[in-house]
This record gives sequence, structure tokens and C-alpha cells, in this order.
Amino acid sequence: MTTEKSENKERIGVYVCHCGSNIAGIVDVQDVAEWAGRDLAERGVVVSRDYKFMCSSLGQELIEKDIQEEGLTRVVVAACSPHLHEATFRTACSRAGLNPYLCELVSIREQVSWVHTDKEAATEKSKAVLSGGVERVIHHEPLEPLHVPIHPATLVVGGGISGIQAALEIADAGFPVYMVEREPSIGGHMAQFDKTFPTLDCSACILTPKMVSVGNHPNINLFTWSEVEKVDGYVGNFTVTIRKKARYIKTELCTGCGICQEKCPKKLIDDVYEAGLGYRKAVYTPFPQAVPKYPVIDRENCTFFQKGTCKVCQKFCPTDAIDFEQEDELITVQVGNIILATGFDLFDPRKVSQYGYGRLANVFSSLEFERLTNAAGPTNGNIVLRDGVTTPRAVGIIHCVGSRDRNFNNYCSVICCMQSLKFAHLVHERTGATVYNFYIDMRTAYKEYDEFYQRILEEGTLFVRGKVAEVTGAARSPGEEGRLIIQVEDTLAGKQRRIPVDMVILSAALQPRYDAKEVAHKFGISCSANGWYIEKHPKLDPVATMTEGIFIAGCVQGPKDIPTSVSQGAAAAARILGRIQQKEIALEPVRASVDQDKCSGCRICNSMCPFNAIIFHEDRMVTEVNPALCQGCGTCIAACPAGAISGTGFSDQQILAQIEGLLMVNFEHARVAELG
Amino acid sequence: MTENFEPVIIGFTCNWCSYRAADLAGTARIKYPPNVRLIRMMCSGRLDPSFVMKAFSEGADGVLITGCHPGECHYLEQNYKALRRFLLMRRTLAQFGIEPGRVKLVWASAAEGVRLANEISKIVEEVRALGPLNWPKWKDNGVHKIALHELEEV
Amino acid sequence: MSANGKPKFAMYWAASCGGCEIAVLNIGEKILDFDANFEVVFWPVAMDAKYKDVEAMPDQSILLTLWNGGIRNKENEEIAHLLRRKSQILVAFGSCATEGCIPGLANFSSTEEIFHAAYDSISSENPEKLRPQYRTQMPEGEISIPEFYPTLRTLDQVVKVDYYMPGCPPESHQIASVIDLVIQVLQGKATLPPAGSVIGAGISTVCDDCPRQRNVKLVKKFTRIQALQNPDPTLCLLEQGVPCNGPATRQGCGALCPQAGAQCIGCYGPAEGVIDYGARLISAFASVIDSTDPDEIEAILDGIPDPAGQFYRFNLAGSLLRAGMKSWSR
Amino acid sequence: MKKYLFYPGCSMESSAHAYAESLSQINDVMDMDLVEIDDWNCCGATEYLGISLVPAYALIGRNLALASKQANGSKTVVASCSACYLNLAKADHYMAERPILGDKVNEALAEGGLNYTPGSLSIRHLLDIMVYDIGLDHIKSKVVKPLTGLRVAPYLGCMVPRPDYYKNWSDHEHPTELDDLLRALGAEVIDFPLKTHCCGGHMTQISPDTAFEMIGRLLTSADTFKADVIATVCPMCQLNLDAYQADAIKYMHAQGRDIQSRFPILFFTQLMGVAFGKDPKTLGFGREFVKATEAMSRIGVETPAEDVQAKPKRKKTTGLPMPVMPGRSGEEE
Amino acid sequence: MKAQPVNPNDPNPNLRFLEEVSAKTAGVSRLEMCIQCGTCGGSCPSAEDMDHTPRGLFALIRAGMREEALRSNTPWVCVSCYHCVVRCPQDVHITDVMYTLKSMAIQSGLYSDSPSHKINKAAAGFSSTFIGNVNEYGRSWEVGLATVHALKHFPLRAPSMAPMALGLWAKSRLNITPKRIKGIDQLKAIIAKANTLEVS
Repeated sequence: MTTEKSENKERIGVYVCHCGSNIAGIVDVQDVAEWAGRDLAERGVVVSRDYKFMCSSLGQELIEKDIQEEGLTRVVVAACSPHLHEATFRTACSRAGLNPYLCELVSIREQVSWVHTDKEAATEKSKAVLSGGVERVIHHEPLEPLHVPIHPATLVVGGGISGIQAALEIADAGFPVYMVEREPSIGGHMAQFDKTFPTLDCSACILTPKMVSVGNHPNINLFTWSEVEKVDGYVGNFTVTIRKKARYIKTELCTGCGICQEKCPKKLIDDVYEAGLGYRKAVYTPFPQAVPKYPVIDRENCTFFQKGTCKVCQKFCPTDAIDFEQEDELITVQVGNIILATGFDLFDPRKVSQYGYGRLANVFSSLEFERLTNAAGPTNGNIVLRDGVTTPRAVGIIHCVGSRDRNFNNYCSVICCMQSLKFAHLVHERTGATVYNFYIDMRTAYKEYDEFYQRILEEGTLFVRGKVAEVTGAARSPGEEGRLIIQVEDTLAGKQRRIPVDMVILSAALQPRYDAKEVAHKFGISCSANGWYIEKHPKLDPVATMTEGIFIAGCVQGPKDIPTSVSQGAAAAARILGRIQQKEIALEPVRASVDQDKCSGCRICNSMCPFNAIIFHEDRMVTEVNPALCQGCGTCIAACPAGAISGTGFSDQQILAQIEGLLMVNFEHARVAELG
Repeated sequence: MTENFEPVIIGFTCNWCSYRAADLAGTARIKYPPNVRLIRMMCSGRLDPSFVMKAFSEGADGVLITGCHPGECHYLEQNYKALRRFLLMRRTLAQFGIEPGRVKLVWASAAEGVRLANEISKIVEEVRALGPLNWPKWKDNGVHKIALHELEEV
Repeated sequence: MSANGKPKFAMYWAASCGGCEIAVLNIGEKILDFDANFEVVFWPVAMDAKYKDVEAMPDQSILLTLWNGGIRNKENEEIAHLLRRKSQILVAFGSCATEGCIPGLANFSSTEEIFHAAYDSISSENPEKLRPQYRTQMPEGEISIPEFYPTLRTLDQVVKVDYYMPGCPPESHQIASVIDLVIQVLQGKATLPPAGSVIGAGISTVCDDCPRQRNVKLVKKFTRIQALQNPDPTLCLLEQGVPCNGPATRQGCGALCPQAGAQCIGCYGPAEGVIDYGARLISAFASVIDSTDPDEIEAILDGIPDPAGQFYRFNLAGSLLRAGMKSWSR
Repeated sequence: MKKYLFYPGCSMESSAHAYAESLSQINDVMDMDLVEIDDWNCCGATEYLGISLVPAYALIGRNLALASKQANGSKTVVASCSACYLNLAKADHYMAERPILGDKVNEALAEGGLNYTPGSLSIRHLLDIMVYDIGLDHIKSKVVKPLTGLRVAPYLGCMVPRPDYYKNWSDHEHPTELDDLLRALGAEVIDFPLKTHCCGGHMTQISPDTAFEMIGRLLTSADTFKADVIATVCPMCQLNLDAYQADAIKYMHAQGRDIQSRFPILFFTQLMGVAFGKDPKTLGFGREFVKATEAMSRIGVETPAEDVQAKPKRKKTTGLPMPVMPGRSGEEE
Repeated sequence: MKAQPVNPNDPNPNLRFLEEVSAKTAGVSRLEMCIQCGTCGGSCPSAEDMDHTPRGLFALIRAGMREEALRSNTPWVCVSCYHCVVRCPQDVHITDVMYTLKSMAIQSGLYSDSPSHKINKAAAGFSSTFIGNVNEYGRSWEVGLATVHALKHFPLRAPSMAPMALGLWAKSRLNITPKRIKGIDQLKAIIAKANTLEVS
């Protein structure tokens, strides 16, 4: 009943890493290692060393040799975060014949040397952290990883260029793909563009063939006008419920002839594909090259659904493909891995009210302008003012609208500089108007990008270095009357300028999808403070997430251009293909289990598990944990009033011992002398 | 004594958010006081009140419990359970005489290295202001050596 | 073995109420078996004996000592050491000895507060406000009474204990079966459980024996049992919002209280392997609260007005923190 | 009856009499009880802040300290003048943001037996109270004489919507609160693009041409939109646009920029009073330099051309004490 | 969050000017965060009359060009409209920095030693007169203020101010006598104490 420190028979090896000067620059690693060898000897430490780079092959060999020669039964490495090198050291132990889970990695880099400046305090803290690890490792148990089979199918969420690339890579390799797209057609933002920088090739020309491949691919099962409703399970074996929204079109009969759209009497502004600059019908395919070719009936705006009569489309449909009785379908699929490629939303420039978007007619958003230049857009590619006829004589393009601005988004949206240069070129080429680019910094860092900047300079576009202060219609002089005045400090001239133009284009920021957080939660991954999805490692693992089996690609991870989005799609596919080929994956054996003799069947834990891993047996009045469903969070362990539930990897004994160890080393002046 | 007092804080972190926030603080070289010692758990839902009591009884002056923001738990909703346990535990500990300022629950996502560092700095200062807790080392039976006549003098 | 060949038995009470003694006497006919098998050498409640008689016995000469009561003063501590020396098997008997029990609740108070309650409160007739003096000069010389310690300790916090027998008091049928066991061991028919075991109780909790219906628990309100409008006699009390300590309390009593319509108050202490009884209950009760809103949770928790009392009524001295700050801080 | 602590500010007692009078007339209609902070002092406008730091904040701090002492249930302090509103908010905000400043201010306040805990009061502008506490529905329900046909340019100036420490306003550039209120009164509200641009502030005293340029810009825009009157929420804006209107037009004219109309500059509370059917004589009409008579008569409201209140009695005018200049003692007194 | 000081071990005094300005500013100035985008200079309604745009002035401060910065008329022409403050993408407390520069310019005497000294002196004088009034009465007093100020800085215009003042008085918009608050002694004590506590 008393908590006397347990007798310890283990032989522990301690290894303190210098990490070059990363740790050794602040922590006296030699002192830490010597201290452990001396003061922790009675706790079982038989070997204690410091070494320049523990993760190097020489460092690992050091451990292996000691295990074999000194008969180590436990290993503690004080180095970087376990998220970086836990696997490395476990593998080293394994090679030397020690169960890998008898190794503990404690962080004295991320949690000590990189965050503290006082050498003495950092060294003392390192000792404490190390001592915590030593006490904890005594209670480690040999474990075997859980081997989980990988289902060969993959779910791709989002049918933009990134998702398309990923889906095609996997499907071409011969494995099944389910692609889910919220809109009636795949294609994403790229389908809205006319030209792509810096090569100025036609967006549709390079995208459409890929879209068609997705539509026709025998290995791709395409769900458009659909959303993921629910995700259950875990890596290798996810069960995904897809809501296939009612299209009200019998796709098996529809030929995609377009008569329904022609005849539909209900016309409304298309906020999505046309970015609010054009119209569509209540029954529609967003654009002619849409994949699939079938239209959808937008229930919210359909006259029949709203008022009860109309059915004009049905009357004219030559193949009787209209079906007002359709209902949403829920489809369940099994997949082994998931790629989230849900893209971005455009920042709403109305929030920057000094730029007058929404108040001043001839202020356009970047996406509106894309539609304006698109040959298939509302003006057939004519660049005109909001009146639909007037060609502008002067155009101002404002960079960083909603980007690099603490009032909105503090990040750089990456694509706006190049996009604005592209706009400048298009305005110049098609209207001959004077073009101004207002920028804070020109960022053209990628192959052929700066060359494009040079070309635009040659074309005579005027560049003003300054973040635009305001766009106003309030004229101060006759020359300004009837025009839009861009008020800005030309920072290179050091003067305030008022530049009259006819059209203003706002290069608006890319933002996470409005429902990014909700979707992240659905798939069990995390968002950064800005709302972009967090990758497993920003440099070395940019398409994986911290949740096994969930990958990200494209703008969902952060703003990026088309080449990078495509690369990420392909990269995510490659990661998944590797796993499918392996057929199974080893998982951390962190799981809870119930001692059936101690369980009283009180059922307090029964509401603890969101993964339904806790099962109550009415007949025996005991609870059990299904290890296949358990995710290892440990909430039920903490809840059990009888102490009947225990968990591997993070047991009570391990944590309590670690607390004891952490508190064995104290700041010398911190403790008041013992009472009495 | 109190002037030089350096509190020791035990911090419980969640593998998915706050521990990663601590890693991020490290990677970004954000500085915070060395008084905190972190323990990694899989989830704030793993936090057993006895861990906190253990920490105090072993000499910690404060305990910082961290987890994912409400609605953002890696395990969907376990941080709410941590919240409930924390609130009941704090009431109970107050009856033991442990000031509520010594036990804090804060949310920090994997992206919030700065926030975590700030919260650590905050609790260190708050506990420093409260002074040492000095929970007796019961193992040494120290308290029982107090002779009664000493008590009577008080 | 004594002169008559019977093994020697002792029972001692320290800071306790005497209920444990009654429980032993309450085992019915078994007391005859007991008498047939043991020679009682020291049992201050039942027979006259002097400490010096015990001191005179050879070490390890008493086979079995049942100790009830916590260590509250110097006398308790000295006798604990004495009996430890003289006994082969020392059993912490009853809640006070194992975990502090009600006397241990005084660990939330300062010595002054305890004395005030004992000597100055409404329950004491003490108009001259007399307080006992530890040392008094008499014509014969100085006399003294045992010193009072600032906190109460469990037996195993003072001496090594071989077995623990929980309960306030231990149920008579459990005592009877333990005595049976010891007799069988003496007769070579059984072996003793490993040292340090809890005897006379199960390893699970009260719920294991409770006949009430149980479901998945979600609690919106905690309430005192008296305040329940229509208590359901067949449904789990916790599900009705009554903070019943049964889920965390060691099995052994047969779920007497819940069967009688009252919530378990936890006298059998923590289940096997649990290091802090109160922590288990804090965690369990909080877990089943049906709310995610901090304000609402606080409001629900108001239904447990004295959490420390609720969770540590019996276990305070045996808990991780052992005592409130008032008792030990100076 | 909603109760608020009220910080009128110096102008309400002098140049903005019309603001004070009209406000006192509509208080009961608005169902609000403005309790003046006892013995408040000047907020220092934009002047004190440019001379010193701690004294400037201590000066404002005294008002906050007095208010919180008097708070008595109401934690909201209402200011009618933009500069006063901003300064009170600023002190509250910065004392918290920069604890060293907060501590020093409190150290100074302690000298007068006072103390202020930043964040303990909520500082709001009168217009904010009207729109968000009293509510447009209530205001609308009290209109008996709608301002139908009166083209009003809503003018807020700078310091009400900016910097907006507490995020009280719909926008920093084009807030709609005043528009909505005037529309509730039945007025025809123009989409005044310069509604939050500067009136020139103290520049009339320092660099008059700078000020006239700014006043001129506002008048030009009001002219473009053919406003009948400009409604303001700030004494300084009112004074600048009203008293210096002729000068500003003259200045603009010299620049070759013509302004056709002349604009009466009215406090929004005056317009509220009219709409609530109060006698214009009691609403401070007639105190303006550019007469409102014609504009108001267009909607059938007769307002006095001259100040109808009794002229202030002239007290002894000799021997006025001169203000003490920094660095000189006040022995003249 | 406050930015870290630039290397305190570097003896170059120019490096310290920005920190000094920051330290003397109410709130957290965030001046270190300026990215020279020019939002402030573009937004300023009185930029035309400034010798440096606010952005330009901040560049001078960062360069440690103390004298040139404190001689500038920019802070004195600033009308405290806060357009730059709400638009600044880096949340620099520009208006408050202007106040700091004014007080530093007065303290160093540099405000009157500049090509634009006329406007600087007029503005500084107006402020001094104003606060003199407030220190004495606890309230501002427009007659005293306007008269003293006009006589001092615009002697030629002063006569034309008279009809304006008269107009205001006639419309009951001017108090001829100053009002003094009851707690003037308390206020004076507070201000006197505050004067000893300046943040450096």
C-alpha cells in the first residue's frame, strides 16, 4: 500500500546525444552522462555515455554493442524528440536482440537546449528529464507491434488537380480509387482559369484530358456531387460513408445533351464556377468540359422543388432522364488509405473595405478576373468593365489582398505575384490598357518565374512598390472624376500618389476551406492556427499527417501553385502505393485492456470510447476492450474506478515512475529544508 | 528564500497537440523558463488525478495539464473528459490547501508553440508568486517529528 | 507455541472506535473455534494486560496480531513497533489501520483545531478551558502523557505490515473466514497468501455484488439521496445522480448499503492495486458528467458540495497526499 | 431605464452646447439615464499625448478611476466626443497591454488616492449605445416626424470607428451604424465615401491650409452627393466643418475647386430630437454658423436662425488668470 | 508579443534609437515589425505636407538617424486619424509612435531646429498651451487656448480670429471664464507624481 520505490533488477544503458552543438551548446552533456552513471547507478544504470551524434550509425552501434556486451535490458537515449528518432533507436535495440519497446527516448533538444538559455538550468533539467526516463523505462514491458493489413483501395477527397493527379497515379498502378467531389464536376479551381503562368498554356487544354482519364478509368470510382459523411476505423481499414447527394438525373439514361439546361427557366448567379460573375440554370453542368457530363438539379433554386410546379426540364428531356423522386444515397466503402486534396477558398476581399470590393463596381476579385479572361467565361474572354461593354484604359492590380496582413491572414499566399503578372500580361495583350502592379515584394522564386517577370516589365507594365492604402471614387480633381483612384505611397519615390484607373483587380489570398476544421476533425487530423492541414514533417514528410493512413496534397496543406500541387498529389500516391505493396503495416502497440477479474461491471467506462472499442457483456456483467478498435488514448484507463483497465506503453506505473524520476532532481535552492 | 525560489512544474502533454507544440517551440527556438518538466501521454484524457497528486507529493510546486482545443481532440472528444476531471480535481485539491493557481489546464494545438511557451511562462510566474508548496516527503516521516510543545508555542 | 501448545494471539486498538473489536466478537460460534486454536496473550479491550508483559515476551513469539486503529500519538507508535517485534504476522485490521478511516479525516485540520473541537466545543463540558499537559510536575516527580502527532498515520506508514483487512469494521463473515483460513494453515491444510495481500475482501468493487440494474452512465445532476423524488430501488444509484462510492470501493461487504437503499460511502477502501482511492472517484464521477460546457460542468459539480469528504472519508491518511496543508504546515 | 456613467468632455460645455442640449432632450425618449462622472477632468485630447506619456495617461486615468469608484452597478462609461471616447478607451487598453505603463499610472493616481484596474470598465461611444443598446427598433418606434426628404451625409470622423480597440464597430472605413440610425429617423442617407475621413482636427490651429484642404475634401464629396446637411457625432468635427466652412471653401476656390452648396453641420442628436417631435428651439438649433434654417424648412421644420437661449451673462472680464505655460510658475494668480 | 532587442552588445548607438522610441511609446509599439509597405504613407490625409512619409520616417528611425527623425515635421502634421493604424498589415501603433516622436523632439529641442520649424513650433506651442490650461483648471478652456495660441503663432491672423471667437461666444459656444474642477489639487498631485515616473 505504501509506494516504496520498486526493487529494480534491470540493467540500464544511458546515452546522451550532443547533436553536434545543438544540445551540447547549452547542456553539459558530459556532466549529464557522468551524473547518470554515478547517481543513477543504484537505479540500475550500468552504462552511461555521451556521443556526438547518437542517431549516426556509429552512435547506434554503440548501443547495440553495449546491449550485447554489457547485457543491457533497458536503454534510455537523451536526444531529440521521440517524434523524430524513436523509431531509429528502437530499431537499433531490435538489431541487438533487445525488444524495441524496452527503449525510451527523452527529449533534451526540443524541450531543453533549444528553448532554454541558462546552461546550468538546462543541464539540471536534462538530468531531471533523463532521470524520468530511467525510472519510466524500468516499467516498460516487451511488446510486439500490431500488424494491420492494408486494404488496397484508396479514397481521394477533392477532385482538383492535386486529387486528380493522385487518383490517376494510384489507379494506373492497378489499385482501386474512390474519388469524392463536392461539386457536380471535378476540375477544381484550375478549371476556372484561362491561362497558367509562366508558360501561358491554356488551363483547359492541359486539365481536360486528365479529367477525362479520371472519368473513364476502370480503377476509379467517381462520386461527384457527394461528400464524405463519416470515417470509421483506422489505417489499413477505414470504413467511409459517402453521401451521394440526389442529382435528380438518371445518369444511366442521360446523354449530357444539355437540352434541360437550355430550357430551364430559372437563371441565377453562379457563385462557384463563375465566381459570381456569370449565370447558370437551376439544372446545370458547371462548364462544358465537365466530368461527369451529367447535370445536377440544384434543389434550393429549382422552381419545381420550391413552388411545386414547372418540370420543364422533364418535358424536354429526350431520354426521360429527369427523376424528381431521387433521394440522397449513403454508400459505404472500405479503403486502406485516404488522401485529402480539398483545396482552398478565395479570401473575400469585401473584408478589406478600403479597397471598395462590392461597393465600387469596377473592383474585381482575382477569380472574377480569371472568368473575365476565360474564353468560355461570361464575356467570352473580353476584358471589360462591370457594364459589360467598356474596355478599360488603365488597370491597377493590387497584390497581397488579405495576405501578409495581420488583420486577415499573416501568411504569403505564394501564387499572387505570379498570378498578378499573368493578369498584367493578359490586360496588356487584350486591351492595350496601362497596367499598374502594386506590390510589397515581388516573389518569383521558381523555375522560369523571374523570367516571366522580366517579360512583363518589357511589356511596359508599371510597377509601384507600395501596399495600396485605398481605392476610392471620391475625386479631388477633374482628372479623377468618374474613375477609380488608387491611393498609395510609392515607397521608392517616398511620395503619396493618387493614380486614376478604370479597373482594379484584387489578388486575393488563398484561404483554407470554410469547413476545413470540421473536415479535419472528421478525418482525425490537425489544422495549423491558420487552418491549413499540418503535415507530419514540414521538410521530410510533407504529404503525410500525424494520423496514420491519412495523407494531404495540394492547397489543403498551404497555398501553392499548380506544379507543386501536382507534385504533392503524385507524392501522396507514391507513399500509399508503397504501403499497398507491403500489404500490412506495423502499428504502435499502445492499447487498453480490462482485467476481467477486477472489473465490477459498473459501466462507468462505457461512455468513454468514441471508437466503440469498449464492449459490455451483459451476461457476465464485465466490460472488454476490442484491441482492433482501440486507438490507445487511455481515457478509459483514467476513468476506471476499480483500476481494472490498464494500458500498454503508457501504464500507470510508467507514468508514476516518470513523475518520481522527474522530481528526483531539483534546483538546489528550490527546496525548503525538511520539516522537523 | 522565496526570492530565489525556482518552482518546479510538471507538465502533462498530449502526444498529438501540446507535445508537438513543445517540439515546435523547440524547432522555432522560442524561449521559456526551464522550470517545467514535460510528460508525454497519448491524450489529455489519459490524465489520472493520481498523477497530479503524485507530482505534488513528490515535490512539484505546480502542474500544467495541456490538451487539444475543445472540438479538436485527436480522439474526438476525450479532452472534454480531461476538462471535467480537472474541474472536480481542482475543487478537491483546494480542500487539501493546494491553491487553484497551482493546477492549470490549457489548450494548445500542434501549431501553437508560442502559445504553449507563453502558458508555461505564465504558470511559472504564477506559481513563483504563490511560493514553494513544500508538500512533506512522507517517506521520511518528517512531519511526525514535530514535538507538540513546539506546536503549542505557535 | 505456548505452554498449552496453542499459538499466541494479540489484538490491539490504537486510534479507533472499538467497532473492530465488536466485529470480532460478533463472529458467533466461530469464536469457539478461535478459542480452541489460540491463546490470547494480549487484548486490552478484552483482558487485562500490561505493556511490560508484552515487552517481556520473546520476539516473534506471537503468531498473529490484529491491529486496529491509526497511529495518532507516540504511544500508538511505540506499541506498533513493540508488537511488530513480538509478532510473526501483523495484520492491519479494519479501515483505521489500513487507510486511516474517520480518525484520519482529522488530517484536514490543524492540531489546534482538533484540540478546539475536543476540549472547547459544545460537546465538551470544560468551563475552565483545561487542556491536557504533556508533562506535569507532581510531588512524586514529572509525569507525562503520550505526545499527539500532527497527522494520523496508517499502520503500514509506521511498521511493516503482513496483511491488510479492510472494512469499517471488517464484516464478521469475512473475519470468520480469515480465522478459518489461519486455522487451516496451522493444520497444514492451506497456505498463507503472499505477504502484503489484502485478505477478507475481494479484488473487484462493490458493484460486483450490487444487484442494481446498470446502464451506460450520463449524469446531468448530482444529488443527495434524500433529495431524490422517486428513487428507483432497482437502478444504479449513480445513474440516479447519487454519488455512490461503490464503483471504486473494494468488494467484501456484499454491497450492503446499496441493497438497503443507501449509497456506498467507501469503507472497504480502494480496489486491488489502486494507489489513490479518491483520485479514482474524482476521475470516474467526472467522466460520466454529461456536459462539455465548463460553466454547466461547474454547476453539476456543485451537487458534490464536499468533494474531499466524499472521496476521502475513509482513505485520507492512506492517500497520496495523506493530509491537508493545515495539518502539517507551520 | 438603462443607466450609464457619462463622460461629457469639455466641448459639451462650450462649443458643442447644441450636442448637450439635444442629448438632454432625447434622453428620456431613448430610455437612458446618463449619470455624469463626478468632477471629471479634461481627457487631454490629442495634445497631452504628444508632450508626455505617463502624465497624459494619468490625466485620463483619473477619469477612469473616478468612474470605476462611482460605477455602482453600471460598468459602462459613455463618451459623446470622439477624442474623449478614444482617450478613455486607449488608456484602458494600453494600461493592460503594457503593464509597466499601467503600474506607473496607478502609482501616480495613488498620489490622489485613486486606482484603476484596466479592463474593469467598458468604454463606449454614445452612437454605439444608441444603435446597439437602445436599438434601431426602439428609435424607429419613437419617430413622430420622419425626416423624409432630407438628404443627410453621415459623418463619423476618425476616432469613433478607429482604432476600435474593443471591436465595437461594423467597419473601420465604412461603418453603417450612423447610416442605419439616420435611416431609422426617415432621412435619405447618402453613401458618403469620406464618412470616416479626417476633419483636420487641431490643424486649424497649427497649419490652417492643411486643415482647410481636408475640410474642403469632405465638403466637395458632400457637394457631389447633393447633401442637405452633414450629421456628425463629434464636437471637434462639428466645429471644424461649421466654423471653418467659409474659410475652407475660400481655400478650395483659390485652388480652382468649386463647391456649390453650403452645409449645415448638425449633431445626430439634433436630428433625432427633430424626428422625435421635440421643439427645435430646445435642440440647440441656431448655434451653427452655417444656418440649418433652409435645409430644415425643406422638410417642414422651422428652426431658429439665431441662438434663442439667453445670452450668457458677462461676468467681470478683467483680471482673467492666464494659463500657466510649462516651465513657468503660476505666480500671476 | 514584443520583439527582442537588437544585439545589446553591439556598441553602435544607432541601433538603440528604435528601441528607445519603442520603449517610450504607450502600449506595445511593434515598430520593429514594420515591413516598409507604405500603407501608412498611402493612407495619410496630410502626407502632402510632410517632409517624410510615416514609412520614410520609420526607415530613418531604424537607420538610427536620430536627428533627422526628430527634426521631421511628420509627427506634427499627423492628424491622429488612425487610418494607417487600422490598415497597417503589421499592426504597428503608428499614431502612438508619432506622439512619442513629438515628445522626444520637444525634449531634445530638435523640433524647433528644423526647416519645418514653423509648423512644429506652432503645434508644440498649441499643445503646451492646451496642457497648461488643463493642468491649471482640469478642463480645457477654448477662449484662453485660442487667444494665447493665436497671438503667439499667428499674430497676423489673430484679428481675424476675433470675429470667430465672438461668433462662438454669441452662440453660447464659448465660455469666457474658465471652469475649474473641484479636485484640482488632487489632479495636480497626480500629474506631479506622474512627471517623475516617465517611462524611459
